[in-house]
Amino acid sequence: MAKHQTPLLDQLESGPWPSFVSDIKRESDARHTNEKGVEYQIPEDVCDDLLGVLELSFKDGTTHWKHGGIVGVFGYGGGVIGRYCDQPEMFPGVAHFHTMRVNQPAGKYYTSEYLRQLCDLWDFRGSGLTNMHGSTGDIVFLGTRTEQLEEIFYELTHNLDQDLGGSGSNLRTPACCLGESRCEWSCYNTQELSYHLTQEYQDELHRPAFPYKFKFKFDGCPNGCVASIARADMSFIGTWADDIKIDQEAVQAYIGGEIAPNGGAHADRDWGKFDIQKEVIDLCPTECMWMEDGKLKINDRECTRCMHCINVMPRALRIGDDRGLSILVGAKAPILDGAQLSSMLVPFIKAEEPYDEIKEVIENIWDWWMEEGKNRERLGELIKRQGFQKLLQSTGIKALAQHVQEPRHNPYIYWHEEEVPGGWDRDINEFRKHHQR
Amino acid sequence: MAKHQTPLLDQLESGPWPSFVSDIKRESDARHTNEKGVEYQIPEDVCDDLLGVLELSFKDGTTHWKHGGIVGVFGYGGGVIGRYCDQPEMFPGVAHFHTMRVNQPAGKYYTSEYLRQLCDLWDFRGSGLTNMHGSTGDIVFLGTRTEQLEEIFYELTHNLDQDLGGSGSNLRTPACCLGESRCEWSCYNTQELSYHLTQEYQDELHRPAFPYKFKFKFDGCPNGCVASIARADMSFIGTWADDIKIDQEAVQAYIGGEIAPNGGAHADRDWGKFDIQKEVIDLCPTECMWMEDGKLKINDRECTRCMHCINVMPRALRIGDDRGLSILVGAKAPILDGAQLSSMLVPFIKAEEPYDEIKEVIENIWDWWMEEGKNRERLGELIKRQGFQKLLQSTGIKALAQHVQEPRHNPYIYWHEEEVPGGWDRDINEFRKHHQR
Amino acid sequence: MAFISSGYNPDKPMENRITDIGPRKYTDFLPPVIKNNFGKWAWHEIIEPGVLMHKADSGDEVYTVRCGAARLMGVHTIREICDIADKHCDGYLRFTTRNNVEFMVDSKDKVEPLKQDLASRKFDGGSYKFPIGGTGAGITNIVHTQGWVHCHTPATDASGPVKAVMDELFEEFQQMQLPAQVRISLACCLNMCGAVHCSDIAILGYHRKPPLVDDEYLDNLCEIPLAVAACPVGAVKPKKKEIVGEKGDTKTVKTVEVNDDRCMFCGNCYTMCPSLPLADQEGDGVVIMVGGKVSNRISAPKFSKVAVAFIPNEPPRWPKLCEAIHTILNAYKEGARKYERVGDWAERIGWERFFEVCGLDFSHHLIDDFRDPAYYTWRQTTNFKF
Amino acid sequence: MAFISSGYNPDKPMENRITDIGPRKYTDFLPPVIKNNFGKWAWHEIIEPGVLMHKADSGDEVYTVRCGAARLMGVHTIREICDIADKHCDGYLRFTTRNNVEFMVDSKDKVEPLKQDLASRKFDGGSYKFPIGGTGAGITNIVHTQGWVHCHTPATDASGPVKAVMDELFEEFQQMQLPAQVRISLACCLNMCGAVHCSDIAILGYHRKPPLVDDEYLDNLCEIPLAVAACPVGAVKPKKKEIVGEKGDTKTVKTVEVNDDRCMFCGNCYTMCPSLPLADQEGDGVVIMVGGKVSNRISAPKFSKVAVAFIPNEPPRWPKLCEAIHTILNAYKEGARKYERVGDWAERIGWERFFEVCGLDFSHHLIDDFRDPAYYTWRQTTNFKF
Ligand code: SRM
Ligand code: SRM
Ligand code: SRM
Ligand code: SRM
Ligand code: SF4
Ligand code: SF4
Ligand code: SF4
Ligand code: SF4
Ligand code: SF4
Ligand code: SF4
Ligand code: SF4
Ligand code: SF4
Repeated sequence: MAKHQTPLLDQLESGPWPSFVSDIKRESDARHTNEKGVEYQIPEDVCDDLLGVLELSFKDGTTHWKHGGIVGVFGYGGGVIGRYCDQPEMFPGVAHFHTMRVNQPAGKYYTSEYLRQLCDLWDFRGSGLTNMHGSTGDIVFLGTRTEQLEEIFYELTHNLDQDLGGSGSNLRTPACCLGESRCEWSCYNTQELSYHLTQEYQDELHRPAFPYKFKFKFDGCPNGCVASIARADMSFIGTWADDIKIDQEAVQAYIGGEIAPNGGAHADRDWGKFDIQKEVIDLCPTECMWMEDGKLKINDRECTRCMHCINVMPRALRIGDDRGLSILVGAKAPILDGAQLSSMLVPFIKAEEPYDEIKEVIENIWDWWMEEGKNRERLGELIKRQGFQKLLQSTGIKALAQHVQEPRHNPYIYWHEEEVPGGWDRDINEFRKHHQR
Repeated sequence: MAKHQTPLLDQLESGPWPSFVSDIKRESDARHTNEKGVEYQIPEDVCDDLLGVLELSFKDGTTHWKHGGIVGVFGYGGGVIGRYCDQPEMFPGVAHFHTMRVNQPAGKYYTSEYLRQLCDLWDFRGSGLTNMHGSTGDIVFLGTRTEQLEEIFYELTHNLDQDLGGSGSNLRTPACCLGESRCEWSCYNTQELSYHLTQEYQDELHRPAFPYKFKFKFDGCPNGCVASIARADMSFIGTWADDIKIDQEAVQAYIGGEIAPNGGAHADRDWGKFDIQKEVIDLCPTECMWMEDGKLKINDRECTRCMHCINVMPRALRIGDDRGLSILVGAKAPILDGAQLSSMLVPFIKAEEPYDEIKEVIENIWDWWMEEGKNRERLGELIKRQGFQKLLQSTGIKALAQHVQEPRHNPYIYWHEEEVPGGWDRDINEFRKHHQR
Repeated sequence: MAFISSGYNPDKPMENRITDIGPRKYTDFLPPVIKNNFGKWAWHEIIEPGVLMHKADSGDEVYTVRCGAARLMGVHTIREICDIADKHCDGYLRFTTRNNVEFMVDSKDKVEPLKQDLASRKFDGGSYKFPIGGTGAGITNIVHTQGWVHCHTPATDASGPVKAVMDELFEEFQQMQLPAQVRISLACCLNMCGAVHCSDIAILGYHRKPPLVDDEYLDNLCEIPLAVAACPVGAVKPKKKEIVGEKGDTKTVKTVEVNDDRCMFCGNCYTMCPSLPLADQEGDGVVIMVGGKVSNRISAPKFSKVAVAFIPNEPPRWPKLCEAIHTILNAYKEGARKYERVGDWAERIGWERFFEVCGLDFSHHLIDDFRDPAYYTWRQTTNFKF
Repeated sequence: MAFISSGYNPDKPMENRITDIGPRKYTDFLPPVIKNNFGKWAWHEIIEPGVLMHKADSGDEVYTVRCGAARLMGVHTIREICDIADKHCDGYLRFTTRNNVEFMVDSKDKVEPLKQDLASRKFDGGSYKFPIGGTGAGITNIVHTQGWVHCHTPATDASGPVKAVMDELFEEFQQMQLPAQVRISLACCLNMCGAVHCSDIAILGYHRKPPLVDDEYLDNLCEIPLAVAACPVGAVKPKKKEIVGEKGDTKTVKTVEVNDDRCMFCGNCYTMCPSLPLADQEGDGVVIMVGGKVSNRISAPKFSKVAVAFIPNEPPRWPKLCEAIHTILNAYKEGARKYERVGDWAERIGWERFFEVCGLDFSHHLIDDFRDPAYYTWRQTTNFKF
């Protein structure tokens, strides 16, 4: 019989969507059965107590977790989130219930072999429960006790060749869309850049020396499948500088209805016959497409590479060949001064190993932020506080019209003394010779 | 020969556009000639010295006017802007050079008889120079001496039945578009409302009791010919609540090319044959128009009354019959915190004498602003500082989706204690029973 | 010149005093055809540039001839306007909200004589007194402010640049060849009395040197706390200073200190305190802003955006200013669609393209850095044009 | 349970220590067909809901079957995933950025057996373990956060409401009938670990009672200056108080005072100081935000807007929340055009109409009052719908 009655949670076992309650119960049962005879290093009833404390929250509508103390592994300032239950007597199995963030492989491909290794380790030394994956991207080991942290870290690094991810005021675990591995639209190798920079900046990832957290995310194209523009202090988003490639035959096949539009994404509803004018040309935000003599034409100079036409006709239109990425900066959640999306900093840059140019931008930004950022001030907030101009100065990037959606509408322009003929040194008495009081 | 050499200004006499330099010179000449034998009450060479001081500014690139002292007429806190020259010895004629603001008639219609009276008075007691009109709307008498202020006021009120306009921290001279007097689109009598409120609030106009200036402007329709939405603390803009009236025959006449579109406003260039689809239907921002069986149809429920179709086809489309106005509030120039356009407060209100409902809105706003506004804080700034909700509270207006262009994107919602079950009074010890430290 | 009393008695200011009577009632001034058809107009037509015809439900017509004017006008010019009104219009006339003069007649045959009369009148210097135009899809009169003619805070003149620009664009005033109406305004300082913040093209006087501090006199002429509070960026701080006075004496004065590096030259401190002048021949000049509008037609009203950060003052004819405006206008004329206002055009093609087709430089000055809303003007999308 | 050492020696932590090795390299984990065609994909097709086919330039094909998952999963479920991968996919699999599981096979004939295997697996409680779907113009997995399962600051649970909502919308997960993709996210507090600020539909945990102050312990547990600085609206102030301790003794403590009327319940003070708890059964609940997006397709990425100011927590199945979301989704499904995201639809019809067609109340809570940018969300035009 279950350790705790969970009538409320039990109601979440029905319904088609995978039930996390069933999953936790499965884990609980498995621990009690213990077929493999694992010598559990944390209480066998950890899952039962988790269900118990959660049921209590369902009943009283509040959380029963306290702030985490400072727990972690030696020499690292991140990778572990401490967590303690506020009713440890009722739920001793989860009295300590720290999470560990394990740095996921770029693009989140796995072999079953490797995943099983993770499972064995976590079954043995933790709750057996995970998040696959955390919002930042990590594999999240959900719940273990303080004394297991170093042990797990040791086994991870020695046996699995695997490091922890980030937490605290440091570089957070970078994440990317699957990019070139399985997407025809990827303008650079998102996985490689993510991996490369993760390795390059291991020190920044593990040892908090920043004013606050800092996130990298890598989207292969403007579709934004890893949502970098909303969730990363630096968003690397693929784009191209030359023309969209058109296969006119395939265009005709779309028009003729031989190929379903948008890769068949709307297949379950009758939207009527595909209408290239209505569905592509009229929706192009820059109005740079038209049909001429039965051919689709694009004025690529006016195209902003929004992806719409390509998304609708993947077999007819392909991204250009002169590929690279845009760097946008400053996205963050609303705390404190309101949410931000990332803002354009580098409209186009090549993404080629060893990525020196990209690293230069990163490091210039970090230098500035570490110098000027206040405690718990995200990059986006610093940019707002000191102005976009300071960001440009610190990165040595020239102001471009591409930096703005529109020029300023207030005329409160700062001029520097050097920019103004004669400088600012003036003499009031000289002035008063021509302008009496 | 001219009193001062003005080689720079003289260059502004050529060219087709009416030359203000020529105009001042004309005035200067006339004063010296003095055909009518006027006993000028301020120096005869006032215009010469104005040209002189202006030439000096053209030479040295700076103004030669000082801050005005507090000059005015007894009992009024506005209507006069004091002004003194910072080189009075060089230009004694303009040593004092105060302006007087004369409240223009609504819609700026005049009889020559009345204008001549103004001219005679100003020729006699002032510089003879005016601005027809100031940016707020007044007739601006440009330049007289302190001792003439009361005399001019006396003559204005006694002989011309005419009062001064506003300046300082009070209601400023209201202004309106010509409205029903000569425009088919006016949704209310802008002149009447402007006149009525000017009379109603004479005290507020003349005796500064406000935190700062306050402006009313009245546009008869959303075309905004007096720019009220950009220039008035309260903008009254005509609109209607029922359907646009369509004359299908006239629609056909436009389509057939018998009537020039937009009242002929584009006549001097060949824009090709009028295309109702391209020029009207496709440009309708709500896409609520279409042709059906050769008839123009409008889904008026979706129409936002932007005026475009009516502007293009004034003979085919006319504004609805259920007319009134919207009240928007808070427009101002950028000093201090950035410019504002007026924001929607009352989407629709009838404009019928005695306008009691409108006055209620006005007075509620003033009460709030006078209570809460800081010194030199415009209404728009107060709304920003205390929030739109406070504006709604103070005017007793219910929040509507029409008040916003979009709902808030930050979730920082203020709740009042009354709105939250159980209120805010809680006991930490009670809490700690369920949540240990 | 002997003082002539109006009847006002300074010793008894309240005697016979008339106050709070407001303006004259507008109905006193309406021409008969207007009065008769008030609120009953059916439609209108611009029969040629500068000439409007309004048709009433009654069938009546009123023909309006609109003329440009330097709104700075002497009483002799106003009397001349009255003469014209008497001669052609039964003594009625009006001014528009953009300072044009409108002469109205009640039948078509009266239009031609009126027009000829107007067109024939010129100032001695050669300029038209009453150029006809300013209607429809063209340029109309420039709304402007006082400048060096009357104000203490300008960073440029008003009437001068307006005359220069209107000469430059005069053709567009007399014809209707633009995609839509283009409204130009000028304000000689940031106070923006011309409300240039919502104009298709705006000319704005701008200082670029922080205020001088007239230490010796400041405390006498200003309320220090007000001067301090006036600064939107907190650049003004109270300060005690030891100074050498005009007469060579050393003394300690209460004054203020300006943090030059923070100042963005708004002049608000000077508005509150005459001992903080900003004006400077080299520092002052104009900013060009573009793309604002006021009407709700198709798109919502919008602010003008800074397109040229600075052009020096070049009296008497401000050639660089005129050229820049004409270039922008030509690019608009060529690139915009029928009915498309300047701002809508710039947004459609993208501001990066706007700068290109206008041949204007983009510089860091044009990137917003004023308070939180600045963020919303930066580019939070990968969608851009090369 | 006996402690078993990994080999780690707490007395010599640096002995044999391995650090800074980073994650495993992604190339170790790529299935052969992916590795062979890396960077050389030509096009793709969704052959049915949940099944993608990517075609390489080489002619190779990879078929991907996507399954929903509660991302909170135990090792036994993960091992089951591994079993499936071993059985059908040569031991390879991946997770998507929205926590779905993807099984890939290199030829079409392998798809059907894989699908059947997946669809056949259910938890004892009856729910699917691996429901197929989440592609194209439908609903996919909800990105979410910890909630009552692990965090100290939530105002709602995460896994619970997610399960309830996904059950409610399950059909839309398995079919592609919507105008465009609809991305739902949940964050259990304003920290927004789910980054819900740019989702088509966002569920956000929200407190509505100001923090309690645990006066007696605060100074021991918190850095008072940090707690004070944490408040974005300055509602927290340091304070000395005389209190009666738990044991009945009177003493003076250093603590803080919260100005309840200023507080907007963001919880940032609690993040910095455990002695300022906000959680409350009646006060806490969820906000629904709508219309955000991340892609740059057609329109720029945009923030979600608050559409429902508050819905109380109703565990275990949050019925009002589910109903509200379903209603919004249905209105969207009915009213939007093909390819039109939720936010673009709401903007096209106007937010006033959005509230009407969704049958949602508009209240003052939805009007922005947070700092200067609030102004830009009010309506500065006369253009509105009745
Ligand atoms: C585990 C995770 C949620 C999840 O269930 O997936 C998470 C959990 C926490 N986040 Fe987060 N954040 C997680 C991704 C995010 C994201 C999303 C992202 O990275 O893409 C965001 C929004 C993006 C951003 O960074 O702005 C996010 C924005 C925050 C914030 C607000 C930061 C801000 O600048 O606005 C806080 C507050 C703080 O730092 O004190 C926060 C704080 C926290 C803390 C540490 C609570 C705290 O105040 O100490 C949470 C610990 C919960 C726990 O007990 O496990 N978390 N947090 C995510 C990390 C897992 C991983 O490593 O993969
Ligand atoms: C005369 C006039 C300009 C003109 O040439 O037409 C004018 C002239 C002055 N304005 Fe203005 N304003 C004039 C219309 C405006 C307008 C336009 C309008 O009313 O439609 C505005 C912008 C709209 C607005 O109110 O925001 C305007 C915004 C200002 C401001 C900024 C106020 C603000 O809240 O941002 C100031 C500064 C101040 O009040 O100290 C100002 C201040 C001034 C002062 C009094 C200078 C000062 O700081 O003391 C100027 C006196 C000039 C002089 O010596 O004659 N004036 N002022 C306009 C009044 C004539 C009339 O009564 O018809
Ligand atoms: C006379 C005047 C009103 C007054 O009370 O004095 C007036 C009169 C008319 N306006 Fe206006 N507008 C007048 C200032 C304005 C202003 C205010 C301003 O410029 O400061 C605006 C807003 C400007 C803006 O949006 O920035 C204005 C925006 C319009 C519009 C909207 C045009 C647009 O494309 O956005 C129309 C509709 C149209 O032109 O089709 C319009 C239409 C009209 C009509 C056709 C109305 C009618 O049926 O009689 C009038 C003749 C138009 C013409 O001249 O081509 N009127 N009109 C003003 C003449 C000013 C001048 O001397 O040039
Ligand atoms: C697998 C995944 C990437 C990954 O590295 O894991 C992915 C894969 C694909 N995305 Fe995505 N997207 C994935 C998350 C996203 C996200 C991120 C998110 O939702 O958090 C976005 C941005 C969402 C937003 O805008 O709010 C995203 C916005 C798109 C779009 C733009 C759609 C739009 O209408 O705005 C496309 C283009 C399309 O669908 O035509 C796209 C297209 C695609 C294509 C067709 C790319 C390709 O050629 O293979 C892939 C299959 C689409 C499908 O499932 O229908 N993908 N895609 C992610 C699957 C998540 C899931 O399990 O459901
Ligand atoms: S972001 Fe672009 S490249 Fe990356 S998976 Fe999505 S569509 Fe493909
Ligand atoms: S990518 Fe977008 S902007 Fe470019 S042509 Fe296609 S639809 Fe138009
Ligand atoms: S605002 Fe409207 S009513 Fe007034 S003059 Fe202009 S078009 Fe006519
Ligand atoms: S007034 Fe504007 S919104 Fe209404 S039908 Fe005409 S064009 Fe469309
Ligand atoms: S804009 Fe400035 S300088 Fe010009 S009149 Fe107004 S206050 Fe004076
Ligand atoms: S000019 Fe403006 S910014 Fe500069 S010190 Fe004066 S008030 Fe401050
Ligand atoms: S959103 Fe808030 S409550 Fe939820 S996991 Fe993140 S910090 Fe914790
Ligand atoms: S919850 Fe937020 S607003 Fe309220 S006191 Fe704490 S920090 Fe301040």
